[in-house]
Amino acid sequence: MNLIILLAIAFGGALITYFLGKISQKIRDIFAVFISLALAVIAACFYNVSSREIYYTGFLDFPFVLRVNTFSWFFAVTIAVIGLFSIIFSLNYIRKRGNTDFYYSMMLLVIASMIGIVLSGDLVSFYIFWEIMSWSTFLLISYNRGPAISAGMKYIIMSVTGSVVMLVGIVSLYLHYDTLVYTELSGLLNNASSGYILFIIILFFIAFGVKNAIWPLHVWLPPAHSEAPSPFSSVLSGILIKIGTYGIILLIFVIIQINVFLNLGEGILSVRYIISIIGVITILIPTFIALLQDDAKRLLAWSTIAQAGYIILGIAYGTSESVAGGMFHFFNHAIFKSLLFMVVGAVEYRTNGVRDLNSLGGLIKKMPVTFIGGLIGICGLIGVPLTNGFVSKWLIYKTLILNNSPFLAFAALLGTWGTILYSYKLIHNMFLGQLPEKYEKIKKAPFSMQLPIVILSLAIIFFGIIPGLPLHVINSIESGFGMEPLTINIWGIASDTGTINMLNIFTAVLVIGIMVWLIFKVSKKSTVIGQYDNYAAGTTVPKDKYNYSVNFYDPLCRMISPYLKDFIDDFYMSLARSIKNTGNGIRRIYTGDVGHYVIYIILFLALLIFIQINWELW
Amino acid sequence: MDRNKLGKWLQSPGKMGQKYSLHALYFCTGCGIIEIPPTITARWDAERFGVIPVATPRQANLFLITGYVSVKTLRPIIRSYEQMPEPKFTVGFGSCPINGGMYWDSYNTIKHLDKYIPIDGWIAGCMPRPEAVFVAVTHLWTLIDKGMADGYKKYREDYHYYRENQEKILGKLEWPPLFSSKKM
Amino acid sequence: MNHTGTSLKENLLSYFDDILVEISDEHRLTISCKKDSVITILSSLNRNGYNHLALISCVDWIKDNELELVYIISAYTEDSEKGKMNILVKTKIAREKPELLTVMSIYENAEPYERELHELYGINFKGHPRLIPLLLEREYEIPPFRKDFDTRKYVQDVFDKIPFVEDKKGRK
Amino acid sequence: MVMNTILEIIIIILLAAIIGLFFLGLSRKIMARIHWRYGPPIAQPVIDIIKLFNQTSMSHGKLFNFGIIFSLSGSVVVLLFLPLGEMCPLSSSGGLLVILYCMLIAPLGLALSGGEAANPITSIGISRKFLLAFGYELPLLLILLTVMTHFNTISIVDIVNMQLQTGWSFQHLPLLLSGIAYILILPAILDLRPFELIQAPQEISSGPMIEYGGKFLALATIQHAFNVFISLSLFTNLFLGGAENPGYFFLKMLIVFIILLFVNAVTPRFRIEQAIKFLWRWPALLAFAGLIIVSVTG
Amino acid sequence: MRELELYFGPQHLGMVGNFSITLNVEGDRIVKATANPGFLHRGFEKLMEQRTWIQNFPLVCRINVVEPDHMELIYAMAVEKLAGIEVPERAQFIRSIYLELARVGSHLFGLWAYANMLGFDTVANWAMYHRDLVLDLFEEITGGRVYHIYIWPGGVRRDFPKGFKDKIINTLHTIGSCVPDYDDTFFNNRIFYKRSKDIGKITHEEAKRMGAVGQVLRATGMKQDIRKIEPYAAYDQVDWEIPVRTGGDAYSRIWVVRDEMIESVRMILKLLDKMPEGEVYNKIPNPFKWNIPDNEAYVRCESSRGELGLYLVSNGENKPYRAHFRTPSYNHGLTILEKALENESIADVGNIMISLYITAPEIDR
Repeated sequence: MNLIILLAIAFGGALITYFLGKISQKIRDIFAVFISLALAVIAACFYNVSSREIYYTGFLDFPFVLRVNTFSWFFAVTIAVIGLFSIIFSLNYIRKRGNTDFYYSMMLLVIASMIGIVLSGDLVSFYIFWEIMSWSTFLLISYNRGPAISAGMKYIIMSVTGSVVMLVGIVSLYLHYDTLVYTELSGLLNNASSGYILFIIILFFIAFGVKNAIWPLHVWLPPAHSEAPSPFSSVLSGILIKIGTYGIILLIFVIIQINVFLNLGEGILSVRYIISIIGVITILIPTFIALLQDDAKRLLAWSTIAQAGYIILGIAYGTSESVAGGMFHFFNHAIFKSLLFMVVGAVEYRTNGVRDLNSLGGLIKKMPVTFIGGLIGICGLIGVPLTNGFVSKWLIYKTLILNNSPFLAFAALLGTWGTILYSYKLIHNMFLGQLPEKYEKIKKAPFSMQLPIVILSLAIIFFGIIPGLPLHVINSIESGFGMEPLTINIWGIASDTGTINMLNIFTAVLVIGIMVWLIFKVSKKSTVIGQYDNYAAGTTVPKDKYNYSVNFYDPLCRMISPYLKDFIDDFYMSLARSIKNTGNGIRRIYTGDVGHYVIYIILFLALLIFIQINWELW
Repeated sequence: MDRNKLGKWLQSPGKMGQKYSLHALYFCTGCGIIEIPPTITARWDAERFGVIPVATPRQANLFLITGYVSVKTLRPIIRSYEQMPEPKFTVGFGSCPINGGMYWDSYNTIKHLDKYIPIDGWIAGCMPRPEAVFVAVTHLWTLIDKGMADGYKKYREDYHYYRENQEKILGKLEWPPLFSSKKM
Repeated sequence: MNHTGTSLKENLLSYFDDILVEISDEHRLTISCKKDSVITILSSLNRNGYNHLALISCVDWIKDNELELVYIISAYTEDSEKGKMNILVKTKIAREKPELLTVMSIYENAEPYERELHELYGINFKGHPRLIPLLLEREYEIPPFRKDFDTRKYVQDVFDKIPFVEDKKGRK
Repeated sequence: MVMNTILEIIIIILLAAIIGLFFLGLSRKIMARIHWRYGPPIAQPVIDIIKLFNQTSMSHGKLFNFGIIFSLSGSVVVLLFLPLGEMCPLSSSGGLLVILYCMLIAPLGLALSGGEAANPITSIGISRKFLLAFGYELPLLLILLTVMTHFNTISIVDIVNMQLQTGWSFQHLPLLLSGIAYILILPAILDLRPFELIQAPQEISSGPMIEYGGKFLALATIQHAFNVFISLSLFTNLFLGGAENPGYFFLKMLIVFIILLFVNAVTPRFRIEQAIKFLWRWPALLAFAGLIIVSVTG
Repeated sequence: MRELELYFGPQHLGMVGNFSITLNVEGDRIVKATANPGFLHRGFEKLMEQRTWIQNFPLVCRINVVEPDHMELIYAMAVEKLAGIEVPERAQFIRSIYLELARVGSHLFGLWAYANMLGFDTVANWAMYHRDLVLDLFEEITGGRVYHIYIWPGGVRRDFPKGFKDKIINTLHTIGSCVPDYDDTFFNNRIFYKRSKDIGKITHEEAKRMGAVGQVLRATGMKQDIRKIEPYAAYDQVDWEIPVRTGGDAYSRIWVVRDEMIESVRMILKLLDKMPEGEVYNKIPNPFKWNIPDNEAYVRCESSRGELGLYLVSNGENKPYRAHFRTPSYNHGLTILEKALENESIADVGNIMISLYITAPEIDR
């Protein structure tokens, strides 16, 4: 199988979908699912294949290189699978909206461009796919119109700023080394001065940081995630922002090489520490802000930023365990965050667009499968043992502690406890508590929504009990980067500094759970009662009014909210305003009168002559 | 007091448990509540008999109806009683729930509490002393032992009649019947 | 007879002409007035420093077919003479469809008293924000505190008629 | 080998249940004596549990049942990670970090179960529970990190073994600070005054327990007993040298518990925000100082 | 946005008395509180119209179960006023001593309730124990622990038994010697301060506007006490002080209660010293044929909660024509409570309610 064929299917499928939609909706739906399924299958076939294909385009002598190895395979498969599930999820979700052809083709285009990014072998093709992805994402974010357009604008402005900065970096690299192919670059950069490497890192880091929503470049993310259609939110949060992660890994491990990276700077001021600290800040602040959110998707959006912080922390810290943890967390986060967005989307679908956490409640009785999905999702998010999030976080913490960085570990752990607070709030306010009367007749989510939810929740448990499978892949990626591999087995990690064995824990939980359940079962049977037979100090339970969800963590929020104003966002907005004002000022120069322009030109020539006479610059 | 006899515990743990762990629902239905704090605090200390007040009906198995019951109080009493898990025991405290007592001609107190919920025992007097609570508790032990504290069974059997009486006083009750009565 | 009481009496009589003021007891001043002038009298008392409404009571004079409302006013003061004064402002209204203006604008704490009288005597206080039941659960045909409401007969009719569950079972 | 492990597991669970329930009974007795009362028999919690199992109960749904089972089994699993002398059946499965995470399961289970009960007071109780947990986790994380950094291991068995060689953790200055901080937050973990605001019967009528009756309450009581054992045993293992012999181990736990009871007797309960402020001030400050000293001295 | 309606009472462990407050809550702040009384309504005043003057004594003391003695006193005073009966000097002293003992007992009950509300079991147990000691004294003179029916028109039912004076002094010394313990563990406790400071705050102006009396008023800085303004019994015979605080919050109210309790103990000791010898009882007419002339009376006294008044009307028959009690809890519980609860935390509902010293039966009657 050829890589170019894969890309051709991806891009061609996107295009054909649009035109198929003009013929029949049904055929288009089936075709979209088929294309994404094909992508997932084909991508999976590249396992353990390592190839590199060079196509000459004849354009400015830049080679167009596609390559696949375990690293890009890992990302490509994740992208294709999550893309498949969100396409399936879209089937019902998007049906009643307008402009569905456009939606599907854009969705496939985003997936195709992401696959293109991870398969590209040089920075030019990387940049081209990157721009396709940015713009198609922009179109999808603003799909819902209304507030979505401003969210999309925010996204695209930041994204374009990022890619321009990246372009500067790419041009600079090309000027220095005359090549943009990864494999050639990596050897050359070894000998560069550390100042130049730092310059490159900063340039690229801004671009990838915008995409990965690293604090303080995160401001586009909350509105974009909450305003985008839910299936796309799960793509956005699950994989799209992880393209930024891909870029960072590419930068640190492929282009620059890990040993060069680790030796940049000394002690607490080394680049690795600074990026780790930025990662920790990215964990902490968004976690607390997520606590204050009342919109389910916005809460998840802030949570996405916080989880991205773990990934950055793991990758930037640079030990083989932490990098494994970071990459594993990327994988896990793709699963549980897209699951959670799908859960919210299913609720949103059934309640006609309600995602305000203060007005839902009690839906567990009506949508049990969705609830279980949500429950497993938040367990993964928190990192409860036996879910996949646990192992990745454990790896990061362990290496932080044993390498004497307890404060980083502390901040990361504290973020987890914040995660418990907001994720319980999410699940409680949507599914638990009293069911409002107006939702008495609600139906459970349709099959096309339940299927991805069920599969993804099973995946969370599966990879939680058998973390060895993805860790094995990650191990081979790491050895490809020239790092020391971990000692892993199928059930966990066995090293002399600390072992983890999920099988033991799983067996213990299972056996003890069954024992307790038996005790529960043997003792007197309990009668099942409804939600109105409830303690209300002796009075009857008032309908609709007996539910605690507004300001769930009021005492804490009162304490912390004064410190958590989103000042970064305010900063950007004031920056935007001042740029607009400057623009207005500049526009005043262009009066439209030819006479004025003549004066400008004469003044400019006079200035040039004046400079020439005085300093003789040219 | 046969609390320390292991043999009895092995023979009928349920009964013994109910005897020595009477959790009283804390509900100030009337002026009798004034003698409950002395009963549970330092002077008399009901906890040595395993009697402690609890906050919600779900955790309680003893309902001390302390004093007269006005029409407005009857509703929460019925609600709380029905929410208690079985086996549950009720004790009327003071003369007023027995036959109206001092308020026999008041238009707003119900006179005979046992018309509305079953009562397992009475403590007469106005006000009964805290010692009387202990006498009642020890007497209740005997009743439990002999299987005569069966108010909750009666309530289950004759729920239809009780509900009818309750609705005569309180009008239509908001909650659905606790047991589906077969004898309707 | 104390000085404060007599001076207050003179003061009131000079302002209002259709009222009857008598000093019944030491420190007890009784003012009888028409139902329309209650508000003005009370507000003038309030201005004079008698700012504590102790009680609003009602007596059912069934023989005269009248309800008598009694507002008992005293003063928050550390002046001992004034503090001793208790002023009873009385007014009579008809028993059928009794109506009166609320005095909540003058004394804020009149709210529960008026609610209670509305419930127990059936007096309608105009301008009261929430004349909802305060104490009672059941509806009574005659407001229960009126003299023609016979509680003993009511008890016989309602509570005594409810059968014991054992009796009922026996009969069936 | 396997038989040995199974035997160990059974012994640990039984021992923890007995000690935990004994502590619950003892606390009632000692509190009674401080109140100038005679107090219930020490076995009163057991009597209560026997009664509760013989009562009917009301359930609000499947999650209501599942939550309580989940919670209790979570507590029991934590027990298997804690070394009790030589016995530590799951010592090889992750160490202190796993204990930290497994301790999450119990409150999460209760929270899920309570959430299904559709009672706002339960939700308020859960909200308080999580907030208080957030309050004490901050110092607790610092304390555990101090210990782990000091001994440079994440395995609790190693920590206990090293203490056998170098003496109790309490003897080293940074760990002394953390130990004091741990004692300050222990009442919050054990739901004792001044932090007894999760159930707070006079405020929110026993909070998350509000809809529990019969076997639910019995399982919740047993879970609480395990929780008492776990928290005390963790403290003893980390700071008081663990268990060189079961008798000493029990004695150490008892002494700590009685100190806590005395504090319990002479303080009213905090409001939740005051509790968080307190926990984030003194214990966190002490623990922070400890962590700084440890990380500076290496 | 979903509203939340919570119920504090009637069946609630923090509720002292059968009373209910409906709370509209947002987060853990109370937006609006509505008092819902009436669970204890027995129609006392209606029942009194059907019983003779003397038969009413057992009835009136049941209006307020925490402190029945002031109810007896106010009814006796009203009857004395209507019928023109004099009370002997010694009886006045005995009444004062008896009422002050009742006040100590009632304040100890309040302390129990407040300590219990804050979860302070130890102090609660001690306070209840000490109240029992006071009740023992009552039991010795009257034969009843809670309801005594000791005060009678024309005096008191019987004189103090022999050696009773020493017993009173003994008991008071026992209680008084524990005051430092109470101070150390409770009143000077930092957490008590934190829990009650600035909670349920009422300014002086608001208190006046909404008819506050008793501790609630005195905690806002006003020295108002019926015992001083319009002395009854023997309160003008001895010197005593009115304890006042200026905070207007729960903290000040509880401290006023504490100071008042200590002042009462001092007052009892002074009264015991000054007590004259003599009759304790003036004869009244045959109770079965006792018609009181056509008249009306409004009398008031200072109960342990504040101003207690009785408006009593007679139409010349052997029964009262109309009786209406002005009870201190009425305005505290129905007007001030709703105001004081606004914008407070749900953790402080019981705290505020008990610090306002509300007893439900007084409201409902």
